[in-house]
Amino acid sequence: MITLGSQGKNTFLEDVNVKSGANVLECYQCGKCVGTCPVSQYMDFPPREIMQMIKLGLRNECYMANSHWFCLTCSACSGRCPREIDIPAVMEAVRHLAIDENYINDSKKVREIRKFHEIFLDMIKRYGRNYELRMMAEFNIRTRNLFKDMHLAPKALLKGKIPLGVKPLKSAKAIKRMFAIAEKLEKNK
Amino acid sequence: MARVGVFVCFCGANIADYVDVPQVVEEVKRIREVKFATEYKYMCSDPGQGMIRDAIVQHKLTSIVVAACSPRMHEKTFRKALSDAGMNPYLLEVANIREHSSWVHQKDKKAATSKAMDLCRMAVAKSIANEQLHEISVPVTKRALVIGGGIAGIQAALDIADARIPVVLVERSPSIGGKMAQLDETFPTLDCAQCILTPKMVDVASHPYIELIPYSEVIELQGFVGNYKVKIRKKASYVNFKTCTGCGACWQKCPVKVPNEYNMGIDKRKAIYTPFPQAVPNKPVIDAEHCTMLLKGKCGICAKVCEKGSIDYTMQDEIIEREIGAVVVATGYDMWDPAPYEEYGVGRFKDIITSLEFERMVSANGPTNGVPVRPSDGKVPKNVVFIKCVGSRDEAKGIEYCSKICCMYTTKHTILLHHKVHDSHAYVFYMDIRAAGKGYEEFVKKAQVDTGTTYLRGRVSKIYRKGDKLMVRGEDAQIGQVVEVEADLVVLATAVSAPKDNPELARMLGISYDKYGYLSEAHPKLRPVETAKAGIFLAGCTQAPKDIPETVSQASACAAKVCGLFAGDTMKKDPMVSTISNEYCSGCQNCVKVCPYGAIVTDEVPIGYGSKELRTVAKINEGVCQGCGSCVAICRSTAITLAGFTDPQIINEIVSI
Amino acid sequence: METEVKDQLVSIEKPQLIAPPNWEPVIMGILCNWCSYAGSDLTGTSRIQYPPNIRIIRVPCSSRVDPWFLIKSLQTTADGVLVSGCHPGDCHYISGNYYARRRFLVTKKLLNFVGFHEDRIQFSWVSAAEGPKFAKVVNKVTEDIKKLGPLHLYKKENFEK
Amino acid sequence: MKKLTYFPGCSAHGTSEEFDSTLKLVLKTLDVELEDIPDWNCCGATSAHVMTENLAYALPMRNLVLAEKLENTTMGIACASCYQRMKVTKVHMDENPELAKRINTTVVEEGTYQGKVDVKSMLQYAYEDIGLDIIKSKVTKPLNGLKVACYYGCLLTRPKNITKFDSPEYPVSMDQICEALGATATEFDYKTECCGASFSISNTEVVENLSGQILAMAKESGAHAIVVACPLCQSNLDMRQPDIEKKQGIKYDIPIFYFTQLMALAFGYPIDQLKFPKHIVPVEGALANIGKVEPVPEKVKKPIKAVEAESEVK
Ligand SMILES: Cc1cc2nc3c(=O)[nH]c(=O)nc-3n(C[C@H](O)[C@H](O)[C@H](O)COP(=O)(O)OP(=O)(O)OC[C@H]3O[C@@H](n4cnc5c(N)ncnc54)[C@H](O)[C@@H]3O)c2cc1C
Ligand SMILES: Cc1cc2nc3c(=O)[nH]c(=O)nc-3n(C[C@H](O)[C@H](O)[C@H](O)COP(=O)(O)OP(=O)(O)OC[C@H]3O[C@@H](n4cnc5c(N)ncnc54)[C@H](O)[C@@H]3O)c2cc1C
Ligand code: SF4
Ligand code: SF4
Ligand code: SF4
Ligand code: SF4
Ligand code: SF4
Ligand code: SF4
Ligand code: SF4
Ligand code: SF4
Repeated sequence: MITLGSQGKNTFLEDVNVKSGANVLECYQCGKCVGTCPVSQYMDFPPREIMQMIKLGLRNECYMANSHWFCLTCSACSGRCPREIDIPAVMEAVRHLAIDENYINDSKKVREIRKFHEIFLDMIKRYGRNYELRMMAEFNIRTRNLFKDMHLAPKALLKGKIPLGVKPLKSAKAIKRMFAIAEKLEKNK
Repeated sequence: MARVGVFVCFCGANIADYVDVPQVVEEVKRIREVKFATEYKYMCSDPGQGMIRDAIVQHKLTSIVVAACSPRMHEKTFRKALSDAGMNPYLLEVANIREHSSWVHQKDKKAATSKAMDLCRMAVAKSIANEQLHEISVPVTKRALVIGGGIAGIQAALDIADARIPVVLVERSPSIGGKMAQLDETFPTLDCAQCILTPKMVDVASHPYIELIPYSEVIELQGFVGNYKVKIRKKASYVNFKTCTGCGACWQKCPVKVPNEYNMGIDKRKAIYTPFPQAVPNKPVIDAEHCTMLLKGKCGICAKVCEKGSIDYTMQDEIIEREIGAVVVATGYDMWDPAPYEEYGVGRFKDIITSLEFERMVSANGPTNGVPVRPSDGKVPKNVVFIKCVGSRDEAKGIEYCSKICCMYTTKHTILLHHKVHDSHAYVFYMDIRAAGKGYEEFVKKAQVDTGTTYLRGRVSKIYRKGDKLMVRGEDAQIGQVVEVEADLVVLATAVSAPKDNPELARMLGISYDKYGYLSEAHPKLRPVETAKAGIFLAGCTQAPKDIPETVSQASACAAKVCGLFAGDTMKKDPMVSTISNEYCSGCQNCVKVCPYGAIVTDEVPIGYGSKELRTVAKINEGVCQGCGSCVAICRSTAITLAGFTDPQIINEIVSI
Repeated sequence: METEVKDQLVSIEKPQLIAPPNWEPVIMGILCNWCSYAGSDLTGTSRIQYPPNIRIIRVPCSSRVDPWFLIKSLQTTADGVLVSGCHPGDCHYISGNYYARRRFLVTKKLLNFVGFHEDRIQFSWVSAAEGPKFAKVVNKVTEDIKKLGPLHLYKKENFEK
Repeated sequence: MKKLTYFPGCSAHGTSEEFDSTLKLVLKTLDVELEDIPDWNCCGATSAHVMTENLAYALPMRNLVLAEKLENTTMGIACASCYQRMKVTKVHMDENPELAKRINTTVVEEGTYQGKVDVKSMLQYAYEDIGLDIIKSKVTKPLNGLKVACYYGCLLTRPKNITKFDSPEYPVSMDQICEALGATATEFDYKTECCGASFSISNTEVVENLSGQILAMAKESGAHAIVVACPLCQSNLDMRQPDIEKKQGIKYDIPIFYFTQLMALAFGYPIDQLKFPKHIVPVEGALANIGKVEPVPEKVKKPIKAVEAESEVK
């Protein structure tokens, strides 16, 4: 059971609205987003329910849900939302807030998704571009799933699908600096 | 010298909490002309008004200022108090210290108080220049115009005519009846629309006080309440209605087939046609856009077969003029086009139809003999999905508002489907079931139980094809699961929208319309059938979506308003109108051009006293003038005065702060 | 705080004018009865707060506004004028606001020509439903005029005993 | 000779090399010269915005700023994911100069963002800037007989207010290009359903499920092949197809072409230049339909039966 009314002002709603630029209060729970979302069946709470949870001020529950990690930012839902709510922006806002406030959903799937993105960013930071083979390898190592997709690898490599090297940027330094400034901006927000 | 009385209201705490009322009273007392000033808790209450009455007599006041709420609120109330004390009511001025001060400067009592003082000073200054004014009375033409012959127009026309007031009913299409003539059975009682409507249509045609002008449109309205002049364009029908007997020989033989609007294009009609068998008048018209005789001079069959010689290919549009005193606008509604719902495959999938198409299919006199069929293959559907709120409550793709009738007609459709196809199953995707009306919830409950319809709470997300089925996908929010229904036919409860040409009509009539195109009532709660323009009333869906019971109530209310307006031989009118002084008028006629009501005409007067030579001046018809003041500001000779808003009054306000 | 008077015309007439401390501008608001006046009422009913500098005069239609009113206001009591009427197409009197708008532009040009800053006279469209918008407009006009500084040193109190 | 600034994207030299190289063939025929953005960097793809807001803008912005140094007014992007990141950044920066200024502080050496360069996907460029008529005029080997389902995925036309191109629900630009090449585009209702996109590596279960549905619907529509304009879509539908088939127990055998491969084919380039061997699902079966004539369907569907007007007369 959830007890409402004791926590005072719904600051979570405000945080999400400010960060996303959307107004979650406009959601009238029609569910069109849920039927649209390709991954709603994998989410702990599909978009419509996330909206309601934000309205109820359930900060922890939202942060710990896997929904915002599963959101692919495909914008299918927002394209159909009758109230024109930018749902992916709301998902992103929840995700960024959760990251900022150090809430960590430690389920295997979320860990993997998060790892993937971290490694990807790391690639860019290091090479300025994505190094696909290295990334896949690192992903498998870091998620302790060494043989994932290994059956695809020989074929893909053979067909030249995945190149064996990457040409790093000339101005790799510029990219590193960019990362540093962006990270600082992130902290000063 | 003027003797002004000032009454400052506390409005309970509304003013008193944010404006120092006693200080305001002290301040106004310092004004030379103010002979009496006081404060009171509620000026609009009986004792408050009593104070005004007493002070007028006791202090021999010559004008009154009430500092209280907006004049739009209680000006009338206080004017009446002045009248009751034997004073001319137009010697009143209201200083709006609530809406314009206490409510909007709640954080700064000092500033609010000082502003209230200024507002009082301005009102006092203006009131000193006020003059005695008297209501104007104008003669009325006791004939009403009804525009639109749907159930709203029909009902209004009949009610007015029954009071023995002549009515001119103008209908755009060849027959009256409107959308109701297209319906099968109607909620919440399931009586057949035709059975209850057609007798009324016949009554209209035969009523001695109704002049029915079908296939026509109003093109111009001039004048003012009680004294309008209307121009009507009667479209050429190419059939002489006086001699035509409605035998039908012509349309049986006509070789040209055209999609039938009455049946939502599901079948065809001829180029010469009556819209439906029970049409009133039951005389055909030739559709000039499709008749090959009129287009290319080839055919002429209908003229050959008509025994009465009623066909006349040379007929022209005709302009008719009528003098009338009041107008009822009843132009109904349009169905919203669901094309923006691309995710439903609207326009690509034949087996998605609209509610009105469904209505035609299940109608006994419909194009499919009363049985719903799939447009793609003509098969009778088993699984039918009804989707509600299509275009309604959807600011992204459609319209923000709730269309009000679709919840109920969809319920009705599940019953009709069940009646016509016994082994069918209905699925309804809904967001809410809005069944607020007499007997409505009961109707919904009975339908749900009797038909076993599956209700799914959620907006449909997508429709796609699988074989010859349509897969309808949406969330059922009750169980929090995405569901797919395999449908043979999908019916969209498309939104009700305002008639496309309402804005144009509104401009022509000089009334206003809202952002959706619905015509605006004067007040949403207390004057729901009047418009802001005196003598023009609204009935039916042209004002907002509504069902038949509500439409008919509104139409009857319009009739009562018209009858009330025509109760005397003359009408009273606000005296805030303009007058022109002959001495100053140079005859430039600038004012004639700007008057939006055509109230200013030219006149000839002698150049000087006793002189025989004449010169041109402008003259205002006070019956027509609405008091906008355009002419006053444009006149370079300052010849025009607008009572209630004279230059001295306004200048006094300006300089008195 | 001392604000210098910037308007040419006035500085010619009263070259030594200096703003008093805590000076607050007076703004004359001339509003049409059907839209903007009703809109300003709605601002009140909705308790939306705005600066207290505006003094509102009600006229039937913005087309009633004589250029003379603007000139007189600036000459005698006001530091700025706001004229507000119905949106185009919504005029209660069909086309009044259209004339008003045209006349207003001419007047503004004239006043501009003789030296008044163009921000001293402003025009807006506020409908009866736009309570928040009215507050916004007043905020903006007040801010603009505050920037420009005062036109008068003292107010004429014509009607004092 | 038209000139166009080109952003190849990271996959152009890897997973989607066949897109890159056939695009170049096609543009040669169409008389368009590509100018690479010098020293471009990764746009951040689906990851940057997942983790951090500022980087998500900063990475594309560097490319936009670099692109402004070239003279062309339009930048063409092959990968749909890059395209979307770049376009989102451009639109947001243009709409919000404050934000642009803030993000610009991360792009130190390259210069100031001015918003001079328009961003288009290669599909949009082909459709809008080149046009169907010119494409048609270059066809030497029409693809008659080949039925294709055009799959746009989520990134090419969405969100509508950002891309301002075609429809987010039922786009037709690629269909029309394919028809201009002589192929038949099928009525395919899953054109813009998501394939699982960035979950390609991290969440294969989802990808297999989503891509599986797309394959099923394409088959249902009667297509011999699917045509795409995005490397992510291509690899999800192609590389994962054998796994999906195994899981569902259905043999699809639907090759996934880049629209540029089909264009090059129709423009008459020899097959060995089109990099078909890179495909996991073999293409030969589908291509064998070219030139075949469609048999007439057995039953012509009857239109709805309407009561004639005559019978209404009483
Ligand atoms: C599918 C469906 C089912 C429904 N079922 C029910 C039901 O079961 N029960 C119920 O109570 N309600 C039902 N309704 C609602 C009902 O149709 C309306 O309440 C009713 O028809 C409104 O009548 P009206 O006269 O205002 O408008 P309309 O019926 O639209 O009539 C307007 C008339 O004005 C004419 N006109 C328009 N413009 C002009 C012009 N400029 N000059 C001259 N003439 C003009 C039109 O030609 C038309 O004849 C249903 C509606 C739909 C769509
Ligand atoms: C909590 C609440 C909030 C509401 N809010 C709104 C709102 O915001 N907006 C809105 O539009 N509507 C609102 N309403 C609805 C609104 O109150 C009604 O629509 C309206 O009051 C109905 O008016 P009436 O004259 O029909 O009935 P009533 O107001 O009930 O008047 C009936 C009168 O008849 C008298 N009477 C009764 N029997 C007899 C008799 N035998 N002889 C003589 N006199 C008799 C009664 O004493 C009474 O004075 C609200 C209703 C409620 C309950
Ligand atoms: S589609 Fe929009 S309004 Fe509907 S439930 Fe989702 S977020 Fe809410
Ligand atoms: S944007 Fe996210 S929430 Fe919306 S449909 Fe796509 S995956 Fe689902
Ligand atoms: S044939 Fe002549 S009389 Fe008969 S319906 Fe036609 S026009 Fe009228
Ligand atoms: S003349 Fe026209 S209306 Fe008459 S039968 Fe021929 S086509 Fe029909
Ligand atoms: S009446 Fe019902 S179906 Fe129609 S818009 Fe309102 S809620 Fe939706
Ligand atoms: S009973 Fe009242 S609260 Fe309940 S649905 Fe009806 S109107 Fe709404
Ligand atoms: S504008 Fe003035 S002077 Fe000219 S005709 Fe009218 S009243 Fe006379
Ligand atoms: S005030 Fe003048 S312009 Fe306005 S309606 Fe009256 S006569 Fe016409």
